[in-house]
Amino acid sequence: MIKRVLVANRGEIAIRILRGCREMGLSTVAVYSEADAEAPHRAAADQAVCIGPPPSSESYLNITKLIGAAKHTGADAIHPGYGFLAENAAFAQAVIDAGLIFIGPTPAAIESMGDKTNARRMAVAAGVPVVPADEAPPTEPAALTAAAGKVGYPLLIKAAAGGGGKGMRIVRQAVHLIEAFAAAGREALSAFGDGRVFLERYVERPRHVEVQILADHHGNVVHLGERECSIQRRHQKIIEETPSPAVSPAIRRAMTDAALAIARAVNYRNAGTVEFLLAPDDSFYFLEVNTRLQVEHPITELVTGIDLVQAQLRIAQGEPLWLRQEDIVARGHAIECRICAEDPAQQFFPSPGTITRLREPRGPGVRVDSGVAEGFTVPIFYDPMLAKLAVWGETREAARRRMITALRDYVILGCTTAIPFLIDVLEHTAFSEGATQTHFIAEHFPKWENPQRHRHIAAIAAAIEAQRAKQPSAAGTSGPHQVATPWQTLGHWRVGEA
Amino acid sequence: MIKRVLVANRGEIAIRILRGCREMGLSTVAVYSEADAEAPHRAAADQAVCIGPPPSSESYLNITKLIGAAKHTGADAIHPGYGFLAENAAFAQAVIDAGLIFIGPTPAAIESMGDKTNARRMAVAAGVPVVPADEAPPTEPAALTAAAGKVGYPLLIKAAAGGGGKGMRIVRQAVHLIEAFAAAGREALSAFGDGRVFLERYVERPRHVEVQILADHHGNVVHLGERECSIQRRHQKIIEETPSPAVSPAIRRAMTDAALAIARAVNYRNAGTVEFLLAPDDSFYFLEVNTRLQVEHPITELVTGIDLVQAQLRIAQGEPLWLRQEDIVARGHAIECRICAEDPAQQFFPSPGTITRLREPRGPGVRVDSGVAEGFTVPIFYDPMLAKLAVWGETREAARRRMITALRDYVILGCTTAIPFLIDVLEHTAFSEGATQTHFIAEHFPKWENPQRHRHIAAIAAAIEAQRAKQPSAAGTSGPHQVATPWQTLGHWRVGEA
Amino acid sequence: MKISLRDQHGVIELDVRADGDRYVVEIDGHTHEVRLHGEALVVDGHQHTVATARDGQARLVAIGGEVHRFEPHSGAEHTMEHVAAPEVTAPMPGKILQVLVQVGDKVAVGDGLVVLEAMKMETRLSAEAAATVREVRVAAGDMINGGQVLMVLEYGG
Amino acid sequence: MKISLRDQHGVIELDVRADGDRYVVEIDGHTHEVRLHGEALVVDGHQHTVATARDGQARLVAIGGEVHRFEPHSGAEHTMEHVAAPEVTAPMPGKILQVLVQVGDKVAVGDGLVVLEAMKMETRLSAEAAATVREVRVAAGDMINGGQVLMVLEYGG
Repeated sequence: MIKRVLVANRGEIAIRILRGCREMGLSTVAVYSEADAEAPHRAAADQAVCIGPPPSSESYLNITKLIGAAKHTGADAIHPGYGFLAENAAFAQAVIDAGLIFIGPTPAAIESMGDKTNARRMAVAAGVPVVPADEAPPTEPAALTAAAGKVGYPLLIKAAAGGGGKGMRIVRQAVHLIEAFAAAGREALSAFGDGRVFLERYVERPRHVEVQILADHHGNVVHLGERECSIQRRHQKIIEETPSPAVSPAIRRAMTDAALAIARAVNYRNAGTVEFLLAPDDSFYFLEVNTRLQVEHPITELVTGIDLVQAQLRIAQGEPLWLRQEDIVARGHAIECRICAEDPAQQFFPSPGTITRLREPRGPGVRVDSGVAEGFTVPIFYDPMLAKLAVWGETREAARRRMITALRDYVILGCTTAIPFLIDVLEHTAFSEGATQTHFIAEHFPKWENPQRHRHIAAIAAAIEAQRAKQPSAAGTSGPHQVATPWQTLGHWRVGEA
Repeated sequence: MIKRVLVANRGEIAIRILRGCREMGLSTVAVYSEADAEAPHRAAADQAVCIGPPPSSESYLNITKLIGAAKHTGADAIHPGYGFLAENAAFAQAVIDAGLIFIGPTPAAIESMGDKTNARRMAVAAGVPVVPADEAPPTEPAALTAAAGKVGYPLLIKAAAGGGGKGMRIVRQAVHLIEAFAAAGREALSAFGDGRVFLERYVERPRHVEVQILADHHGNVVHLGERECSIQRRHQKIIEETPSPAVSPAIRRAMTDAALAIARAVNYRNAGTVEFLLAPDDSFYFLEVNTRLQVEHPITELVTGIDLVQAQLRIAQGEPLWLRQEDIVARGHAIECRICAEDPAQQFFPSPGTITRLREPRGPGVRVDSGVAEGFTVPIFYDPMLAKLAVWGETREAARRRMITALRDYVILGCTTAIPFLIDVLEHTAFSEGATQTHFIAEHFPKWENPQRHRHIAAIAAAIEAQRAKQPSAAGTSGPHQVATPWQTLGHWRVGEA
Repeated sequence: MKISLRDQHGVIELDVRADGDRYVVEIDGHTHEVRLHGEALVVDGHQHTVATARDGQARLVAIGGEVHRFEPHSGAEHTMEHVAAPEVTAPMPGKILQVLVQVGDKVAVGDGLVVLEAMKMETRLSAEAAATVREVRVAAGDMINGGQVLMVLEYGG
Repeated sequence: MKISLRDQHGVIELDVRADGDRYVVEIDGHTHEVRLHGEALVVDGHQHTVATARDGQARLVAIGGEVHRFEPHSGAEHTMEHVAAPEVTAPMPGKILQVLVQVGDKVAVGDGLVVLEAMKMETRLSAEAAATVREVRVAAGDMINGGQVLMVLEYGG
């Protein structure tokens, strides 16, 4: 039985996993880089170990330091979260070799699914359709150009070792192939320590649909339905929902059968996700298996009522699956928005900074998985995701309206985020009609500017602050209920006077 | 169709209802007394109207002011919340007479169920068991003593017009009857404007179990299962859960049938709750009908996935019930703790004050319905409830552990609350075994003192603050991530020096 | 720096020394290494999430669901054993509903003295021991503050 | 008191007068009655939940999901039409991966200038119009701050 868990991650996912452990009565160990000494995830554990300097390669990706921290604190299990070393077979093996439990699949499954070309071969063997591709394209320009021609344009260049949009490029014309290939390789090397990339035919206007699976150590595998993650920018998901508005019961049956077949083919254990492209003609193609917890796992938790982190822990300690497929029933609809330090008006450039005001939405059916706190300076070394906002509603429309209300209530000042953009996406007719596909943003928001609905009211707020800063004894909050409000936290404000 | 809703209430329930309205796209009106000008509920609406001086009788109970506020703001519907005028038939009638929609049952149903003696008669007629009682006891001492003898001791004195423990007294011996009768009458008069009380045999060691119902304007009635609310102090609920650990499928069937029979007998409309006592021998007795939304409605929402406030709004505008009984399936387990400004070490005396620090728990399955904010001074004029903490878990044990974790994370400074007491209750073997009954606190916590597990760590924290206040440039948070933490918000601290 | 804190359970003596980026704290003869990081108070490597607030001269500390209140303790004050105080004080702000005794009345332990209402709840204050009523400072209908002296008793009457 | 604020859309002139427990604010020729209550800004009876923070001399205002940034506007400054700035500045802190041009190079609109990495993302900065590269102030591998000038162009080259 697991007694003490080290979480080899940071931010919201570290906090979410640590909370799951605490609820199960387990003691907890956080790790942090020197840039994260004041990070909220560090304070969320019973113990915390510094694992090195800010760059991930010297801290969150440092296997020796992580195993050392587990040994030093007496942890008997390690949860990798997502990203960083979550899909690194060598790390999983090192954990096992150190006599600890790795909360995830076997190194063999990680390795076999982590190599995208091998994953494709296994999918084909399992009878699951895949998109045309070249799994090991030559790097010599002329040969590469020829190989790309065989796959067919438009094509996608993807990292062999990674996921999440890093090391990924779309190429629509042969003339851009060489530069894109090199850039993708560089990004892949930097993100995953493995610069290999492969080519794949690009399916036009597809939906990104994935199936969540859970498998135990005794050969039992179940699925928890699908998630649609079509709303993407920079090839990375920004809004996810479940169920998919495009998945009929027949598609769901075929897709979840395919996911289970692949899971069984690799003797999969623990939580995993099988990703598919769903084409407008309802055909679907296997993309890859993510051998870890997904960023967007909360929406599956919201509709199924199954705690995926606690399921991972129970499976990792050898417990046979307590869920039969027929026990798993999705109820209602859930949507997640990723809240990142990025500027949607500037091509989603990262926008790190110090969070000077933070007010998270709340209320029935609203869940915030946050990795930040007021006063926290978002380090520039890591992924720009600050938090995830997930909502549940009885229907897709109820969830959509709840999400809009929650986004309007969400206050983050100090870091630019996509909150106003997300509201516009959710309010777009194409979204409310369920007409989502991976080009949604490029198609409906080729250019986007910050909305100015409340500009005058905002100016009035700023002007009154200016006035109060100059004449602090003036009107406003007064009487016995005078308390610290945002209006009273301000000092000098340089203004022109009448 | 309803377009603008006035919420005739304050605190967490006003905020919760206003949020439900916003999600449905309705415009909202809050009302507030002069004591609540800075209250969070006031800021949660599109418009807000001051309805009078602090005492409820001059503000939240002032029907003329409330109707005037609705007229003035163009509201077309009024939601009464719970407490205040929620079960006042004259108010419901006044709303209707003003041409507005009352979001609740008909005045006739409120009146017929609000009179506890009449409610009992209707229950008997509907074939539902009731406890022995005298519905109209004489007030003359000798006659009262005789009437009480006929009901039998121990007995309960209860307000004819109210609920929620106000105007309620247990009398175990005839010698205490007269004083208790007078006190109950006074409290009833103050709380409900109606001093009538009645006598009822007191069932020993019962559980308090209630059934949630929803009924439309077209004769359709469904139930949403039961809630157990046995953990009480001062005869008021403090912890509620659903399902009840004592309710078997057979009891549930009989009890929900009884609740539906009563609802049909009074042509009930909108949301309501039928309360029962469940005796240790599994027999149950009708207590009363609460013709309104209950404080503890969130736990029913968590297990059924049905938003009761939004259901109330849809029913109020005439929509036929969209739920069949077989569609309503409870999943998992939910628990609610009421967080009040009260001191559990001092017989739960109210403990108003200014909230100087507030940090609410969060995470998967955690819901906080809060009526306060940091800096808010809790008025002495109203109910001491600050917030409700509700959690959902896959099992009762998962929910219990999640609740304990959430309570440990909950920080409220400035008002004493029962949080440490609630943790002790949830950790008690009798609670984890489901051995809950209305004397739980008296029996297991006849005397309770604040736990001192963390006293030394807390002292270290206070001492380091003292040291930092004296030597602000000393060790501690430093470097590029230095931010405002609680540790840095402190000024002078008078200490003895070495 | 030596610091004396007092809570309802007595006096705690601490010695706090800043040492680089950490503190060395002596309490009850034990020495602890303490660091502060964000909301974490790290004591001998174990982290505690702590929140604090002022309450007049006192400090409130929230930790793991508990709330502790410490006042600065000056050496001049001595801890006294709990004895029934002659003043009957209001436990909270509210309104006097009824005064049940008059000056000169003799009361037994548990006898009602005054009925007050706060936050819609009616509460009876009773005598902690047999006593004689010496002063009554309030009347029915009065609004009172928390801690206000309502009456003065002479115990042992 | 007259107050001039500037955001990316231009200058807003306001006149703010405190009047008892309210403010009278004139903006764009319209007069509004404004009150503050807790987190509510009440403008002509309509409530808005507003949160603010400083950002240097500027104020950030969050309202209904929007974030506005206002700087104080002194009369001396004049609003200019947007023209491509000759300085190429870093949109965020990060690291220079590649410098794609040299001093003297002529670039067309959309031509890549520099590739930088921040928060694990690779981003290419491109020329906003045809130009000549006048200065290059960074090299591959440099860590840069947000707003730092990376190179200087001369447009119309």
